[in-house]
Amino acid sequence: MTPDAKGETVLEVRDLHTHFFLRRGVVKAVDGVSFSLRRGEVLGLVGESGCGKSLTALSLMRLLPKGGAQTIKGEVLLGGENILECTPAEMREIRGRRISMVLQDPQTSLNPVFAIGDQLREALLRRKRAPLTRAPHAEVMKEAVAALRRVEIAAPEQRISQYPHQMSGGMKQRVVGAIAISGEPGVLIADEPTTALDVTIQLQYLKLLKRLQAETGMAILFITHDFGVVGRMCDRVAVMYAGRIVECGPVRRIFEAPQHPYTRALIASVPKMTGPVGRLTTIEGQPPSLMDLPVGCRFASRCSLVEQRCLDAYPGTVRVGDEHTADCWKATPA
Amino acid sequence: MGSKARVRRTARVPWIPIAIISVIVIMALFAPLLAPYSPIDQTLRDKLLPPAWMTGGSDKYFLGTDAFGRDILSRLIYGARVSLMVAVLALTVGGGVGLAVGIVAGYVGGAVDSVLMRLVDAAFTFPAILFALLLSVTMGQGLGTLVIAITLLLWASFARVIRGEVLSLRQRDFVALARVRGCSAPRIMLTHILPNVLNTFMVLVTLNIGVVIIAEATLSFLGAGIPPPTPTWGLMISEGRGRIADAWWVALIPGIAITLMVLSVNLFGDWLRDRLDPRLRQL
Amino acid sequence: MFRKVARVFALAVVLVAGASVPSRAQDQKGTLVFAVESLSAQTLDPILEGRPGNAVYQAVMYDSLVGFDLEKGGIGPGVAERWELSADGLTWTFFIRPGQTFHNGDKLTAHDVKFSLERQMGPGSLASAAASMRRTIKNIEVVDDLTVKVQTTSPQIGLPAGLSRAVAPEGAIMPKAYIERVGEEEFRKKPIGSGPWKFVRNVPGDRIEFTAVTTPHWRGRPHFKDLHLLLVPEESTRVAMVRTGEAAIASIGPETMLGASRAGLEVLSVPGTMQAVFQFWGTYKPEVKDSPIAKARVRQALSLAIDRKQVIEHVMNGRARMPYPFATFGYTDYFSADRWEKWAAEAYRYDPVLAKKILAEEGYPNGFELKFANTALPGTQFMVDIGTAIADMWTKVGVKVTIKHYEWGSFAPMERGDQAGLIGWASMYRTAGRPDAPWRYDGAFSPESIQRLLGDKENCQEICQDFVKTSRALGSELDKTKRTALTDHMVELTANSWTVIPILEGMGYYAINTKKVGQFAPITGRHELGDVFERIPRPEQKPWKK
Amino acid sequence: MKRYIARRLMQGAVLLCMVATIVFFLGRLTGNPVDLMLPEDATAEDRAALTQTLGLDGPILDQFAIFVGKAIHGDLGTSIRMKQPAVDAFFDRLPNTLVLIPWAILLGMLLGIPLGVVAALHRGGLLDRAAGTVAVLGVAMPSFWLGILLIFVFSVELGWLPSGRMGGPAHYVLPVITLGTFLVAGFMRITRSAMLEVMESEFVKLARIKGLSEAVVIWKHCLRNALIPVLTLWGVFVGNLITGAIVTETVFAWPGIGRLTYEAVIYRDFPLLQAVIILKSILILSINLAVDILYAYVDPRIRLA
Repeated sequence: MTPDAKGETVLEVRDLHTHFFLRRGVVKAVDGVSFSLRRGEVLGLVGESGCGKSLTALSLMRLLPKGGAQTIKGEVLLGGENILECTPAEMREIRGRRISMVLQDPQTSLNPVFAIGDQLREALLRRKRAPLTRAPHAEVMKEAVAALRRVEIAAPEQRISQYPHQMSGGMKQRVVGAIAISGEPGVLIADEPTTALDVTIQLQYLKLLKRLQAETGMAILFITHDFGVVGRMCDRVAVMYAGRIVECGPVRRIFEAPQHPYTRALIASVPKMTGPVGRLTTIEGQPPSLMDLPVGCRFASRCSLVEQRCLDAYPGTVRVGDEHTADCWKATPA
Repeated sequence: MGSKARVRRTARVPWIPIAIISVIVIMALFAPLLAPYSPIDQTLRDKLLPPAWMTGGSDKYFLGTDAFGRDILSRLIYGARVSLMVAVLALTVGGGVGLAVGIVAGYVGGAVDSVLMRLVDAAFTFPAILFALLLSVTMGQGLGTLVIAITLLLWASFARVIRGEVLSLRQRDFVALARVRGCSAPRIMLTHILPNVLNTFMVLVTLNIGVVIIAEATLSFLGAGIPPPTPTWGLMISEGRGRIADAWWVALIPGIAITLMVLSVNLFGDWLRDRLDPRLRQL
Repeated sequence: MFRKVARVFALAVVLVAGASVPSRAQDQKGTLVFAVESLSAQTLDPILEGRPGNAVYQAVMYDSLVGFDLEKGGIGPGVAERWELSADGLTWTFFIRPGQTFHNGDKLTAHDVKFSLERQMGPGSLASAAASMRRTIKNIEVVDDLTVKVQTTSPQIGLPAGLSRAVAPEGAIMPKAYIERVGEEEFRKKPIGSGPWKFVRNVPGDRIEFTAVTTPHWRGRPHFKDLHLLLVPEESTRVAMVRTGEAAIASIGPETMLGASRAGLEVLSVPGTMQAVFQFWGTYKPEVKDSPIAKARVRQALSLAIDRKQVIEHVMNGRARMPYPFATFGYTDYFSADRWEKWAAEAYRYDPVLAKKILAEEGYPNGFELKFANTALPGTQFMVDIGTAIADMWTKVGVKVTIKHYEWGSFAPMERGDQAGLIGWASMYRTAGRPDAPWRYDGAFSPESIQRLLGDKENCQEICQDFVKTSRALGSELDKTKRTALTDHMVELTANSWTVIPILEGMGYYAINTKKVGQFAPITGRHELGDVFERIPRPEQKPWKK
Repeated sequence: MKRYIARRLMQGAVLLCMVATIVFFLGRLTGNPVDLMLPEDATAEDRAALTQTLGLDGPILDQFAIFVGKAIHGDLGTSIRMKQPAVDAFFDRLPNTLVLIPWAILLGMLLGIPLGVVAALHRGGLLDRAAGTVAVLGVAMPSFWLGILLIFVFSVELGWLPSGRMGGPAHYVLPVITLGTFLVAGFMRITRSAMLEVMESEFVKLARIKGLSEAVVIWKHCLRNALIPVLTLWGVFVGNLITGAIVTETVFAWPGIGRLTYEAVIYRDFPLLQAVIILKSILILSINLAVDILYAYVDPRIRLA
């Protein structure tokens, strides 16, 4: 889908705050994240691990882990409705049907003691179109086989009655994918779906996601730390650092003219396919502790262009191009 | 939305169970100093007196007396010594053996597993009473016989449950990874399997404390354990069981003592395990 | 499930049968339910059951050749009205009471008596006295339908007693014709006897059911229609069943006695059923020569250190009495009971001061180490409590007692062979209530006996020889006064040996629901109620006083 | 699967022979039935006669040969005390024990497992500790004490229930409660710790992502995984109940095989003891085999080697 094919916005996240309240203090893991996602578009959410991208996804699904995590501020507009204010019952209606998610590790995403068919059936029964709730078991199983075939799994008729441990990682991730889309959600969050897969399977999985998106027109929020995947997969990309999105824009512009020093450093550390392979640069220093975040720009301590104002106050969001923003004092507005 | 953030109440340190356990341990260690009377000294005239605060009770005997006029409080204090020792020894030995057999059988599998599991089956069928009589005839009375008898009782159920646990653990990735890294089987069992079954092991230990103390009573009664009149909690209960109608305190007081001990060990065990469990430590 | 269906079906049959049976006398109605601690072998064939089992449930349906003297205890007329000994003392003649019938209507004759005695001595019999009977009985001759002669190899004064339940079960009379017709297997499934109750059903490990004989019976016509004996091993459950009325009578021990009486149940005690004693093993053995218990005066001191009244008052809740000398009771035959009662009262008094003085004189001013085996024979669990109490009393006079507790099954084998585990030990023991003292004295003191308390073949000093002489004389002495003199002498020498020392004369104890049964009197010395059920009235017939 | 069962049965047979031999010899170490049957004043002559009648007189190896010879044909000898074939005595009483077990296990599971789940859901909270206390009470109270207390309260004082013995449904209530309370604690604790383990895993997150209701997530996805250790404990408990709820059967005068075993040991009734232990081994082996086979269904990852 070309970036300018502007579908209407399906997901709007405004100033999302999700913090961990621990005995030792408050961890501001997601500290004011805002972005929007359009129909048929793939938005990449990139950043080093621990920058809060997975937690952002969980906050959207309102599936925060027990023990202290809580979304305390911001809005998540799904089709215009702020799902943060939904009751648990309403949220259950939304999950799987309007927003769904694929997890990182296929090994543990499927229940080891239930057959694939059974786990698929649960998801299929929830779809609105041609509801199967009263359909006889045989017909539901036929749908399940179709769902497996749709995610390009060979010999789905046998696979239906098999258990997770009898399948390879890649195949399992496809089943998880089938489960995720069987409710025909408008938005699919893919939380590093290919990280646990080896490279060849990775490529196939990405192509599969692309094909499924083309068929259904769903929007995908693709979370990864791998820029290579971003280049191939995403229309737009948002770079996250220490709980905030520091730069967001069309993928080609980000690759060619990254405006935020952190983005620039990230791209520099990715080996290029084309041209000579020089020494790869690394980013010195450590991301700031999420317990006592600096007042100013959070990348200041590691930024080569750091100035006094970077330390004094957090830079606002600067529009540096068509749909391209960066949070940096040095960014030159368009 | 985003109501005032409330700090997650992490598990408070369980003071009451810790207090109860320490009281019991102190009773066991300093019995001679604490007990007002000798536990086996009889005064038949003062038999079956209710606790002091009840009608008919005398403040000479705070918790009342048993059928031989022995002071229940002193017997409770001295009894703690034996019951605690038996519980600790039998559970460590019996539980340990069961744990080892369970892990080896579950992990190694094949012939070793079959042989060990059939031994477990055999141990299940042997009535404890037969063991007790055998040991009382061959080895005579005393703590050693008692601990061995109870160990023979315990290890089988430990082994069976732990093996079940290890069977599914063996399939997990971190075990496969360890094997790939070339770890030797004993190392894997010790460093990877053992920590993961400690959870269930703790459950079994707390489950069996009550069983061990009561088994000690039955065995002593049959002459295989500590011979009466040396007081143990289990024996005090079985001595009082006939009198529940008229002198209920003779059996009830040791019963409560055992219940408190098992309860506090359970609660303390749970809290301790939560503190030690890496996954939950940071909360 | 099958069991339940069978029970319902059986009930139905009984009801129908009940209706059609000739009209039962109006005064036999209701079911007497008795909860008992053990039904031991729970088999209805007299040659397969021991003494306790016979006395609890077999006595109900089988009569014994010799019966009870209901007033004084001891033996009395039974199936045989009277019996006499020939001049040479070698032939006993029994005269059968006429008009006795078995439950299937067959007449009871001398043939049945001969058949029964021979069957008790037969190869398949587990009767404990089978071997002694085979040795002593030469021949049994049927004179006529109501007379039978028993020739013995040597004079057997105690033979009639041995054939009465007062002493042993071997006197049970079995139906000869019926057994020969249906065979032993069928007899054991559907047994018949001549007693006041007929067999109905035996459920192993659970209960035995009888129903009353409608025709009059010399032991008495039962007041109840049915009798159910329920096996309830736990004492407190038995008491609970009597309190809820599920059972009318239950056998209990001192432990639940207080609770039962406080709950308004009647506690009945059967006098003279047993003697709790403690005894010293192998006091004459060379390897024990210099140990304290080898000295009679030290053993006597240990007896003086025991406050028997306190044990009776507190351990037995007052339901016991001061003992006669070892294995003798008020009802012992050929025995001057009054003289010995006074003797025992003085000899077995509580005198700790004298006890300490004797110990000092014997060279143990600050006591000595005593090894004491505490155990309880089946049916009298309270022996352990008595042992615990007296051990404590010994410690009060400075004796350091190490108690070793034995379950009876582990203790019994140690008596046999070289008694290695017992030599030099004191231990609890018991003797059952029996009128014939000599049999029990032989069992304890004769050098050939199992216990060999006075001496064995190798070292049988002067007391031991004196005992052997007296015992042999008693065996053939027919004259009553001479027998009494010999018995008194035997009692005297063994009592002064202080090897077996009685602690108290115990009783059989029962909890009774007075709304279910009327007042009844047990047979003195007869712990079990097998011979009493038919005399137990209904509450309205003979209400308990109060 | 067939091969696995065959191998297990063969192992079972070997074990049975081993158990029978051990019991034969060890049993005789504990004493002699003759001592228990003879009155105190029996003469040595009576003892010899009785020993001979019971066939206990020959050298022990001959006796063992006779025992093995008869055992092969299924005759495990006649009980000395009960004078009936030991096998009959066992099967006479077996239904009485078996009839109690399902109810006790049911009570244990119906109370224990939900309590375990609730405790896990409210980890560390009041409910968790309350459930823990209830469960622990079951473990801490000795069964004979509990049994007598129940009789005293419900039958004597309140008169609602019969105080003992077999009979109508009312007779089952107190014994089942006495047996069941201990099991409740076991099931509760095992379920709780298993649930805690499972609730944090990824597939539970996926289940919620599917939009399944919380009840389905907990009671289907989580609980199903927690049933694996529960099954093991189930096998252990059934084994224990078969081996003999001696104490409960004694307190409630319930003629089960628990008390039969106790009497066989106490009265040194060797043939009965041997028969009871052999037949019980068969029962225990089959139960444990059933549990191991059930494993494969409950946990597909476990392949029957």
